[in-house]
Amino acid sequence: MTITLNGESCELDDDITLVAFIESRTGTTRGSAVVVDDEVVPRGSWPDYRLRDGQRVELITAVQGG
Amino acid sequence: MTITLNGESCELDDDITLVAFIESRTGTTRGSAVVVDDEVVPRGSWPDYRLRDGQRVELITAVQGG
Amino acid sequence: MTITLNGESCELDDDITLVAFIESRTGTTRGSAVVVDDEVVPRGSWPDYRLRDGQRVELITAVQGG
Amino acid sequence: MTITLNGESCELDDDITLVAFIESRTGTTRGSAVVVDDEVVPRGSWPDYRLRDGQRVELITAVQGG
Amino acid sequence: MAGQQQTAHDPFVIAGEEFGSRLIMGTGGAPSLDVIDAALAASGTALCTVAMRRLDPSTTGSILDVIDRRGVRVLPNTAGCRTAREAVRTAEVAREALETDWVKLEVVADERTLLPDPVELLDAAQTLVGLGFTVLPYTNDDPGLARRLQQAGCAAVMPLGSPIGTGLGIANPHNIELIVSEARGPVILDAGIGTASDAALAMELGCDGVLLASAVTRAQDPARMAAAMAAAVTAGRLARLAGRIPRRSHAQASSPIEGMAVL
Amino acid sequence: MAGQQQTAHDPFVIAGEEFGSRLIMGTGGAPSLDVIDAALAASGTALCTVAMRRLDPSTTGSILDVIDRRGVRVLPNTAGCRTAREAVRTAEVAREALETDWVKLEVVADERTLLPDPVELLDAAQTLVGLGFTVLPYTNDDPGLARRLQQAGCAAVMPLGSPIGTGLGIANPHNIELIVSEARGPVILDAGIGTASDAALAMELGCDGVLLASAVTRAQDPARMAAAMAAAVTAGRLARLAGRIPRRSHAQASSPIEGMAVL
Amino acid sequence: MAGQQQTAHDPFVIAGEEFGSRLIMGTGGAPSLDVIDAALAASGTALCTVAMRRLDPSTTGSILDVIDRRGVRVLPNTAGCRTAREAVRTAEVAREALETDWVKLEVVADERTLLPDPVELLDAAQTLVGLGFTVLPYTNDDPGLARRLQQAGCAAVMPLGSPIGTGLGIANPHNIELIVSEARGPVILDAGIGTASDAALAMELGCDGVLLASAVTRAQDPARMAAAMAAAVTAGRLARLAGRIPRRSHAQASSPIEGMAVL
Amino acid sequence: MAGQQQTAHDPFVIAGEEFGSRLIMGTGGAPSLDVIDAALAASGTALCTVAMRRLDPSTTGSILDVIDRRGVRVLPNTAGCRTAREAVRTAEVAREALETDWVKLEVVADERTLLPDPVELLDAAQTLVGLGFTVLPYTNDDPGLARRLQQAGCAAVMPLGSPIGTGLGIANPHNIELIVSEARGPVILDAGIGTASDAALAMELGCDGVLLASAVTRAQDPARMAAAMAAAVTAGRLARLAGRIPRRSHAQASSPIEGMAVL
Repeated sequence: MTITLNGESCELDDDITLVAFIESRTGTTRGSAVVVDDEVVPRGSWPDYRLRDGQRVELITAVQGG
Repeated sequence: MTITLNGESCELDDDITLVAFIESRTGTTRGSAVVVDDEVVPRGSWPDYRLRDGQRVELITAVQGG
Repeated sequence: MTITLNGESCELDDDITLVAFIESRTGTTRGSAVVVDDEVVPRGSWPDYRLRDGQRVELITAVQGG
Repeated sequence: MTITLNGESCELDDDITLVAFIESRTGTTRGSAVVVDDEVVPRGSWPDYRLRDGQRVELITAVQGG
Repeated sequence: MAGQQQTAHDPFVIAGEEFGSRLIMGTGGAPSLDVIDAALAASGTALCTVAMRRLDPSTTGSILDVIDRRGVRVLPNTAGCRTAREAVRTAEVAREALETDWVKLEVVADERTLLPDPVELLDAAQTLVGLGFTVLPYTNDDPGLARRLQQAGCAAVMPLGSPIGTGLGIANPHNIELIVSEARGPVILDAGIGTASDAALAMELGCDGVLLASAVTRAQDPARMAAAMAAAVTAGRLARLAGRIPRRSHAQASSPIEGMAVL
Repeated sequence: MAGQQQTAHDPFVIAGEEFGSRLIMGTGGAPSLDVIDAALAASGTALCTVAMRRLDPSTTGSILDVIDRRGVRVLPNTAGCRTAREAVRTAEVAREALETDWVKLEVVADERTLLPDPVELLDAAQTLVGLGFTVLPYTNDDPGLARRLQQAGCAAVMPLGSPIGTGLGIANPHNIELIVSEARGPVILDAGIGTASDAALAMELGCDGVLLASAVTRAQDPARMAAAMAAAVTAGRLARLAGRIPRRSHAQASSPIEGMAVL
Repeated sequence: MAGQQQTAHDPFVIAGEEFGSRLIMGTGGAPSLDVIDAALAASGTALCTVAMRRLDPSTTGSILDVIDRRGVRVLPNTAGCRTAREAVRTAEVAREALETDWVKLEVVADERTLLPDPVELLDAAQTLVGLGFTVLPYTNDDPGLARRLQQAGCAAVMPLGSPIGTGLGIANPHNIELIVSEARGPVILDAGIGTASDAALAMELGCDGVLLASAVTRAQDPARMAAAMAAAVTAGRLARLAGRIPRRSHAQASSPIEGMAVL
Repeated sequence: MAGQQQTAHDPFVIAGEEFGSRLIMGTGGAPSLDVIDAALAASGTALCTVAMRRLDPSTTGSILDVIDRRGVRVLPNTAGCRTAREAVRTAEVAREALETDWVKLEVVADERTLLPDPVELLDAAQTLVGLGFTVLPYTNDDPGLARRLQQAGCAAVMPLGSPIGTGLGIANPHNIELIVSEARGPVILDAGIGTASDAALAMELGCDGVLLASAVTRAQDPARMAAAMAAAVTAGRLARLAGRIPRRSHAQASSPIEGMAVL
């Protein structure tokens, strides 16, 4: 399926969970969070939350900063 | 009749206009204005505006200031 | 004999050495020095130097300062 | 004759007075003075003072400053 | 004075009105009307502020007589107000009393610092602009709030140098420069001026005018200090226009290095 | 200007000579004689300095023509001298050249800072006073050295605000106040002035006059800056005489606290 | 160090949490993770900030690895946000990412000054407090806005000394003192620190802590500057507690006046 | 403390002698010997000053007992001397009393300012160097006099920040920087320190050490202030070595500009 990740088109396996998705991108869930179609998804629901085709996903992580 | 002027009771002739009232207190209408029962009375209506018994009047004037 | 010590008259035993004099006043020679008749007396000569009647002695010591 | 003027060799008519010399160089005596062989020559003696061959002359004038 | 001529073509305009002096005078703090009269004359001001208070039957004479005689425009203030509501009502009263829709807007947070309350101030400014007033807000030296006040339609911004009546001068010149650098309209340094050099500095930082009261009215010789402030505002404005020399960390001779005589 | 009148009875006297302006102008650093001419006119100065240098045959016109036309008194300096001996000889040369025994005494320690050498300066001052000169020494801001120079018979002391040509203003106002507080004669702030507010501050600190050059001659518009400095010196002097308000750490209202209407 | 012991009984508490250091470190601006690692170690900090950004696939390693290894608590910020809405969303994201409801709230008005927008900042603070966040707002040095932020329920206020990254130090110490004098909770000096003496001054003015980034991360030797800042915060805190001598305008001898020998 | 280690290879040397602390303590002004004892301990100093006075039979205990017990080197001063002659005699007396040829040379011009008399000071320095003393002169902040004192063979120069006991800090940092930039030996900031940030600033300006007395001995809690000064000197020295960020007039973000999420 195809989602929009941080503004760019991105191919994903169908039915992937948020936990799997985040770990596949960052190697850990520590320090990252996602906004799907303008909704902040609570960490607690990541294991069950499955991305769907066409969703807009912002994958955000902690970086060095002020 | 009796009004409350700047927080204190005050005797007035019946039917006195605002113009007459203000001039009787300040000698001029220059630099003064009145608030009657929480309403700012426009200068234009002072000649016809007649105070009534029991009204609360704030008589305010310009003073030296910052 | 009589000397002038720090501006005031002072009775001393005849023939007293500077070492004895200083120790009698301060309990130690550490931190003190003397000027006799406007001459700074070197520490090395204190054991042999004997005060004489009528001399002007400044007895100076280190104090909290600066 | 030849003098040294401000560090450089300079030909002059024999017997020239300081007044004539200064005016020939500056057009006026206002604002200028001379040091001849390390002596400051008083303004009063300029009319009679005649430069001699071989003298070292500093011709100094007022300029914009400080 | 030479300066006078040099500024002849440098008009000071607020809300389309031109004023003959960049010094705006507050009239509070003077021991008598005669003192303020002499001070206004010496200051050469063309605009000065008054406060609105309940009529005090015990007073004789009015500041307005002095102001009118001097031909100076009057600018009512909302001094003492703590909320937007109070300030708006006070401006409405002043409009009827003085037949002007100009107002120096003050909304202070507390008596101790007399510093503006940013929230109430902006609220009042927005309301008064909507009611058709020409609003000159007394504000802090925050460039962000100054921008908001201009966006709200204020005719000028009047940042403080330091708290009212302290005479501490301009505590944060960098902020005043920032406000000036992005201003859409006049910037008038208001509050904190203690002496002439403070007023000159305000103009050098790029302010279009200076508003002060205590520095003159509470000086030992108010009329003379008023003359000092007039000269200082002229001096600072001329210096701003003349383009000062840059600051250098090392010395630079003002007499020629070359041509030293051998003495 | 109002200020002008207010200072009418406040004469500025050095060594028994009265001057109509408290602003002394240096003439160095200007791009042309026309520029300095316009600046002197705008400054209203009554005394200005020149340096003594070897005749440069390539130059046309003389600063003296400008100074004489403006009716300004000339004050030769010893700029560039590094020793007492050089400075004394230079003063002697200037006396013959300009028929004045007044001298602005400069003896600097090095080219980089142009700061005075205290030892050579004091030595030169003592010698020149002995030779009958009227000595106005450019000195640092050390009250101890200023006292010594006055004891030596100098007609005034001219402490720096900051190094020559830096435009850093008055680095240590406390020292200037100390020098003023114990001065026997005129104190003239010399060097470091960058803009009008610096000159006003110098006068507010109690200086009797200000001497500056680069701040005007190197400004983008020298004549306008000269007018600014004239106004600033007037402003600062008036403010000094008028008695400024004290600095307060807390605010003080300039509008009445009492009589607020209930709105 | 002696100082260390002396502060043993001087806990630094924010929102009920005690921290072992009054120095809060920003982690931005460092050339590498190794550099920030060494700086955090030398600083002795117990709390440091991170920003929230889109995942950058090209980066290797995470600031969190460094922070976690050092056992330092993490404080996410909302840097880059221009509106209350953006800032609130960013805080919500950070809460999920870092499992903390603490946030350093930044809402800036523009890129040039990075100064807070007072209206958006207060709006965001009110919203976030309502959502259960522990809010530490980066604010300007306006005592009025600081009071409002505390009234809104912020856990601390973090006024700037001067604009972010300028190293201009504390532009207006008087305002910081005012904020401290009426604070209900911790006051943390945030932004503008350039060197150690700035940090010491912040503590002497009564701040409870200092937050800085560029002063360390962009110094020539970040680890050494971090050690300098640690010592400076300790020094300033001890000096505040020790009670400094008053400023005097005249000298006072530290050696006895009496007892001079006649030599 | 981290700082401690970082300075391990940064020895402080005067006249070939190495000292373990850059903080030199004056011992005057303390209410009792116990107080000064605690302050010396907390300061970590390795060198402290004493004055020379006529024996006062009424006193019990000696400052030397404290100094010797602490293993601190003693540095006699010539406080109170007004002439070179007095100061030289006092140094000669101190040499016999304390068996040291080191002397902190003070020759003040008057009691009110306690500022150095430049002429007597230089004269005394030249004489004492000729007599084999190691001379550490307390001087003003004039770079010219500092250069002269070094040329005369002084082992260090000790410029003031502001007058003795005023706590006004460093009135003219530019002069201190100039003295440091051309110094041949150690520069020690002496006099005027009021609080920790002043001491840190002195070190940041490039001074090699700081000498203070009243700031500690007259503080409300002398021992704690001594610890503050120790930390401040460490902080300032580390900051100097670490290379501070430049001052910028505009802001610079410490968080990334790029990568903002769309929220």
